[in-house]
Amino acid sequence: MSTMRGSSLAYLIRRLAMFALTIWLGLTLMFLIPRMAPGDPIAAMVARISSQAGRVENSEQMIQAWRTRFGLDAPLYQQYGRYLWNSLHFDLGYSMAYFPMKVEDLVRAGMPWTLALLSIATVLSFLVGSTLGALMGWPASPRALRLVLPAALCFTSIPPFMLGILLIYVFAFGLRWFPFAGAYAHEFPPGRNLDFVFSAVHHGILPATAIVVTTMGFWALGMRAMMVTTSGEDYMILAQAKGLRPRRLFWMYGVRNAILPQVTSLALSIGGIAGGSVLVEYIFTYPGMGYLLYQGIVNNDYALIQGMTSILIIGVATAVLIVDLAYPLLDPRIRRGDL
Amino acid sequence: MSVPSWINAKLVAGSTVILFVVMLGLLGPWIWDTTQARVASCPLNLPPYGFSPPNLTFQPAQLAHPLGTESSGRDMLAVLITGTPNSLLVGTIAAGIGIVIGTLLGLTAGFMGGWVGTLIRVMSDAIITIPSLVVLIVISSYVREISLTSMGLLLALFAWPGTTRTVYAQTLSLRERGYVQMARLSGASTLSIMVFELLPNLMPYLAACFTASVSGNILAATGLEALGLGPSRIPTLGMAISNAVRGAAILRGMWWWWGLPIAMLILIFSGLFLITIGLDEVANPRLRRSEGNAR
Amino acid sequence: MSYPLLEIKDAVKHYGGSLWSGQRPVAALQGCSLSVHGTPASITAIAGESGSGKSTLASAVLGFVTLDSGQVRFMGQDLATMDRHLRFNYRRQVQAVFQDPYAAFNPFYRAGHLFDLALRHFKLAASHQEAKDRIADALHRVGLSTADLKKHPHQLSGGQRQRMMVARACLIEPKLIVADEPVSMVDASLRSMILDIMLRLRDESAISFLYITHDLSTAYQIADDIHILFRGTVVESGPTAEVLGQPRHPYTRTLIESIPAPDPARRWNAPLTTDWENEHTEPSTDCCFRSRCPEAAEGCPHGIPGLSPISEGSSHQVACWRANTQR
Amino acid sequence: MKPVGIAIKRFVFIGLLLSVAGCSLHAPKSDYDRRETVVFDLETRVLAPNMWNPYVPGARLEHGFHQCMIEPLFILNTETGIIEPWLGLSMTSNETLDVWTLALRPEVKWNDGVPFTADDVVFTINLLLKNAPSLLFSGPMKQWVARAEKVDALTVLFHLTKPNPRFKLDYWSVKIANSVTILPEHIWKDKDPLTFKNYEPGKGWPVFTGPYKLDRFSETSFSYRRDDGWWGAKAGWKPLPAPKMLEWVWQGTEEMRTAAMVDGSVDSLCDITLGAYQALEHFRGDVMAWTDGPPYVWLDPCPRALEFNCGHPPWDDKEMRWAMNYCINRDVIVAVAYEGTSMPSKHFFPAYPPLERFTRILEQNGAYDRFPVWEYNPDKAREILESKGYTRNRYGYFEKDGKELSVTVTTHEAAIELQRVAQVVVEQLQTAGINASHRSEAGGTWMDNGSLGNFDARVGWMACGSVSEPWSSMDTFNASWMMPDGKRAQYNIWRWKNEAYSALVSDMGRMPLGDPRIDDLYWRAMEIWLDELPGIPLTQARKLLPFAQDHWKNWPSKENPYSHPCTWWQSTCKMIHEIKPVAPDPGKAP
Repeated sequence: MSTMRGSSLAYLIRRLAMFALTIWLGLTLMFLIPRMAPGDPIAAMVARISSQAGRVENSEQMIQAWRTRFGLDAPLYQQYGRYLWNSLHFDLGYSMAYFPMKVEDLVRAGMPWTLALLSIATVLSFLVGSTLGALMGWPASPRALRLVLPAALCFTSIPPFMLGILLIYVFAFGLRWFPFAGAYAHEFPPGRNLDFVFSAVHHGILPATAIVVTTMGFWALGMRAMMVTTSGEDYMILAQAKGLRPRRLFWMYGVRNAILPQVTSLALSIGGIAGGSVLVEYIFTYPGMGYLLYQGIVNNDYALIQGMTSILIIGVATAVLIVDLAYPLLDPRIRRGDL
Repeated sequence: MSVPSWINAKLVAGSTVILFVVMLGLLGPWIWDTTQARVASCPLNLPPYGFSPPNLTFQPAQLAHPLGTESSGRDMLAVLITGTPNSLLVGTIAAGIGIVIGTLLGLTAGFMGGWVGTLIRVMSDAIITIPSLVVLIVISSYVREISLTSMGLLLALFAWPGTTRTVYAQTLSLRERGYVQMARLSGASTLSIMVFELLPNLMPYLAACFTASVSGNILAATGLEALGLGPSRIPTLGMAISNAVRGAAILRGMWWWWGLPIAMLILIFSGLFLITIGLDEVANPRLRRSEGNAR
Repeated sequence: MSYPLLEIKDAVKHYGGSLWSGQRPVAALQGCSLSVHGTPASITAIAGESGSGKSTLASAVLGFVTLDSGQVRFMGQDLATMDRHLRFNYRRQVQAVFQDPYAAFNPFYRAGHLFDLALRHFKLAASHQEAKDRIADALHRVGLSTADLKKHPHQLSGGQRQRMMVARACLIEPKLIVADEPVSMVDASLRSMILDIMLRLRDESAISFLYITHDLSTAYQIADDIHILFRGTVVESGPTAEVLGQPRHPYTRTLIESIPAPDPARRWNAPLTTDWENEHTEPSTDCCFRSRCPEAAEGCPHGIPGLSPISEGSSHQVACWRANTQR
Repeated sequence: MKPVGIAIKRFVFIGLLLSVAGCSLHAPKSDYDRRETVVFDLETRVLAPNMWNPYVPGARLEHGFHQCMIEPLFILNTETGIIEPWLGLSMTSNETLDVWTLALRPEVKWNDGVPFTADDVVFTINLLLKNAPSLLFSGPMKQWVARAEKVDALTVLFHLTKPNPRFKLDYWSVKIANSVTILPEHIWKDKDPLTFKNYEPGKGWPVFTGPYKLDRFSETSFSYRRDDGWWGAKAGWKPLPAPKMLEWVWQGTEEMRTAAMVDGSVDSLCDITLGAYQALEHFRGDVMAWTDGPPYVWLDPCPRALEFNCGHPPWDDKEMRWAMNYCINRDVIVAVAYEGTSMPSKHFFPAYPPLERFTRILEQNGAYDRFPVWEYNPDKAREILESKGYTRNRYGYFEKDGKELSVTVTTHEAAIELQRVAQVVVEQLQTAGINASHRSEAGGTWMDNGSLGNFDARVGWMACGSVSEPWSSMDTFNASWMMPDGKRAQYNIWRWKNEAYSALVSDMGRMPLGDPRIDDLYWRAMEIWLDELPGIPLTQARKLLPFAQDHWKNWPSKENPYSHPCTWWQSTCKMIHEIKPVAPDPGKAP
């Protein structure tokens, strides 16, 4: 009997090892990639300082002083070691471009907004898109529905930032239903009160709509394809023959089986949360992480890029791990001895 | 069954649309002066022929520029004629490479398992966790001039891991099917099972992935262009749209500047979507209703 | 020395449980041994209720699962130690007919794909015409026409599909066919036809069968030998007529009694009622079927009883502590 | 079934939210009156909003910080060239230009009531010297100031390391954007200036002398409330500024910013395009810009140029640079890239009134007859290229020894204006047979590539520096800044080396401002520069800065040039005092 327990435990151990390996690889890549860029964060910082403060004769000396301060004069392997160690401790250090701000503080300011906006929008988009896709792929859907739904998908081909502008133009500028931009009315600073919550929701609706409407098509397409495959399966024919109610057939047999690959994709889409929202955040002047990451990149702010990406990497890897561990529960056809 | 089964109205319609876009690229230079898609080749801010926006100070429309011009002096018709196929090209390169690599790796990982599978999965998971924007910006700073191909290749770097993962999951579930066992019993090799037994059944899903990926990559390219990091001299729809956004086109009432490129994006998307649906019906015989009654 | 066609020795296989659902690992095979004779060709039935490990046994023979311990030997050669070439040859010699004729067809292809696959990989035909002829012949044997090859799987009936599967196996002309419940999903009218084909193949083409079934009556009809499988071990084995005619093991008797007889006067014995899940996974220190043995006595020792002949030199073997003391 | 159930609930929830949101369209009541508030446009988001230390590298100043809280010692008016006193009364040098005497305005107080004295100035200078070069301005202070000495409570002596005629102009007069900030010693004396955030609302920090106090902020908007106890009003120097509140708000893209002004939620915008301004005029008639009619624009002190790395062949050859110059049609650049709202430039100086005299010197000496910088003449370009051995290949590009004449023009990814210029330039070079291409680089990369000499050509703001006198810009071409490729250059990133020019410019730099000998040196240096043409001047840098007039009036304009109109400069502190509320409509209830 012990061998049986063992195989399950061995699976878990192997999966955890993969998890660690993934994080290590991701962190390593994010250590190397910004350093491959031709810019130098300290020089960029000094250049910015001197552009603000007039000519500096001793810039080389200034750069050196900052290099030492950020530990960039240490050999690369030492920097790498320190980086891995600090990442695992969530010690993200000081931002280079916004010194003496700590990366942690910068991220903490942007994270809640991005998480709230994008996670809600992503989940909504997933649900709406998957439902649309399921209806489209379902042979028994009403004909009218099957004609109308693809039209809804056309929004998918519009860039989200463009749609964002159109939404603002129509609903904020024209109809004045929603505020132009920002995350909350600044009469109501963040706090535990209804006014703030209301104003945050009010501000979030347009950007969320832009994201949902432009991304739901991807979920719909995937879902439709899986639904098409599923509806041809024999168990569906059997279920049909058993005389199950169409509604039950749709949800329990069709959707339930078709949605599995979608769940994987949903976990993966977390990775896009910061990077994918730069432009939407920009259009809606939303104080999220996307803009922060973008600024980190254009300023070559290693600390900021690494700090933000290590959070993302660990977050995505964890989501993927959870999906992988839960997958056999959702789909008993997958035997997990075969990692 | 008087009509061959592959002739499917949706497939034909979709292919016609895509063919039209491809032909635009091939024949465009003969039917219209496409050098007018360059900066400063035309008068600025002309409305489309037959329209006279009442509000702002636009010059009267000219027949020489039937779809109008934008504020850097590009003729919109020329932009669409060259930009639409270009955008399709970028999207197709990125999506095509991404799907092919992703499918190969996903099938391999799912069917072979072992350390090869683990390696593939760790690699794809790691790439997925990395924010692509960082890498794209870093790499684009190395490329001397970003061409359509290099843009497509750049985007393909991030197009494969998602496919790998979903194909992997699908393979795990499909490989326990009876027909896979039958194929094994028939002496088929692992490779041939992957290619001839599993792959065809993944086709509807892959086709959908491809459609989504083409438009997704066109949009990703648009995003890079909006950040100012795309090719600047070769017209694409994304460039037109990001120029429109930068030029306050909506507020200025220049609907032709942003609306026409978006219409073309929708056209590309619809064409691909129709092809996907059509392919499903051709490739997956159980969906053909006329025959389904035999059951 | 001559080897039996197929020999299974002390096969053990566990399926892992799940950490999340709290299931405990399941033992599918625990020390199962049996053999199938090839000269002359024979039909060896493996009978048992669902979950008794029959299908795992079939998968192990077909090489779809690897055993935790024990061996599967084909003509004396251990399946686990075969190299590529031998394995390919083994494939050629050992074919299968599955229970579910729906799943065996790739929905993407027309029905003929299965035949093409086998012909192509085993290089069974030198020319296109020969291939056609061989397929036609194989189909003819099961009463199908070549027109059915052009159909899509979903356009065929269950019986047609299963006959195709049999035809496919014939086409390859293996030494052994593992028939995993081949008639359980087939109409009664077709059942005898398929069984008849099996008998013909045994007699005319010298193909042996490992016939896996839960249905003792069909086993009685066609099998030369039978092995009764319970919880992953063989509890009784021997020539079919003998085992089913004079069952020695209480479990065999239960199985036989549970067959509904077409005699309204005869009462159907109470069906097996036990807490299946629990019993199945409990580590066995008792006699392994004590909980379900109608004749269990206090005197039954602990541990798994070994398989032993009912009398000196008999091929009828039984695993029961009381087998020798009673009757 | 479960996820679907949730989905339905979500739908219902969102539907409710939408309907609730739809019903309550009216902006919530705020605790201040929009009519008493001036809202300015903020060009970028502030990622570190609680950083109120003006000297750390991550410091941002233009979100109201240095406009309404920090006050400068002096302000240069770019229109008149006059340096107006603010916290300082006067700053004068000795004959040898190496000792400067600063006299402070006596009545100045920090907004916590503590007097502003020479001690604060000396403390600030010492702080910068001690922490050089890590703090902003500490590099230049270390370079120039040997010692700051308090003479009395209101007088400070600066002992310089070497003579500097521009000490007051460059560092204390808001020449471009900002100036050195004086810190309150009583708050900063025990703090580590590198990590001190200077923000603690409970203690009333940040403490500065300006007429506004920090009210509240987020990453995207900053509010300041008028400090009615401001020293200037108490002392009778200036009345309190009219706006009770000032705000700087980030609005996003040009489209959104413009829409916000149409909407009436912002009073002033940073640079927008002509098209957006026309839309603005269409939607509301009461906007104004620097000039009443076209081109509407105010000129920024950094003219745009096509800059070559003069160390890279073939651009090390002045004739090649001249050939490029003949390929460029500046009128088309102005017409297309600026939609007519800028003007071509023949040199690297901004077209400000104080500099006009120097431009005239060039014209009077016939410089442009000998050096026809404005001439668009592809034939001449062709002649030069052919004389250099170039021939046209089958693609129509010039080629020599099998090598195509190509050039990549790089731009900063955030500078849309320069990208549009670069696009036109590239087309013009292409037309002339040069295989030019354009690429935007991430900001940090572009700056770095510039200082390391890792570029062939770029469109940049060459030689930015001169506002009221010509030397600052000219010195950026001084060979003394010269660094080889791969070594970081502070100035002269174009790697242009001309000893005669450098000697003349160095001489100029040692003379007091306004010295008559400068004119001659200037002309001789410019003669060399024009002959060599190390960079190709393209256009003036224009800024179209609209102001709304429904709440506030008396914005600066060409007719009313009391200040420059750029609201992100420190000089805005003057604008704040000048703008007046539009008289409330008597028909409306307050």
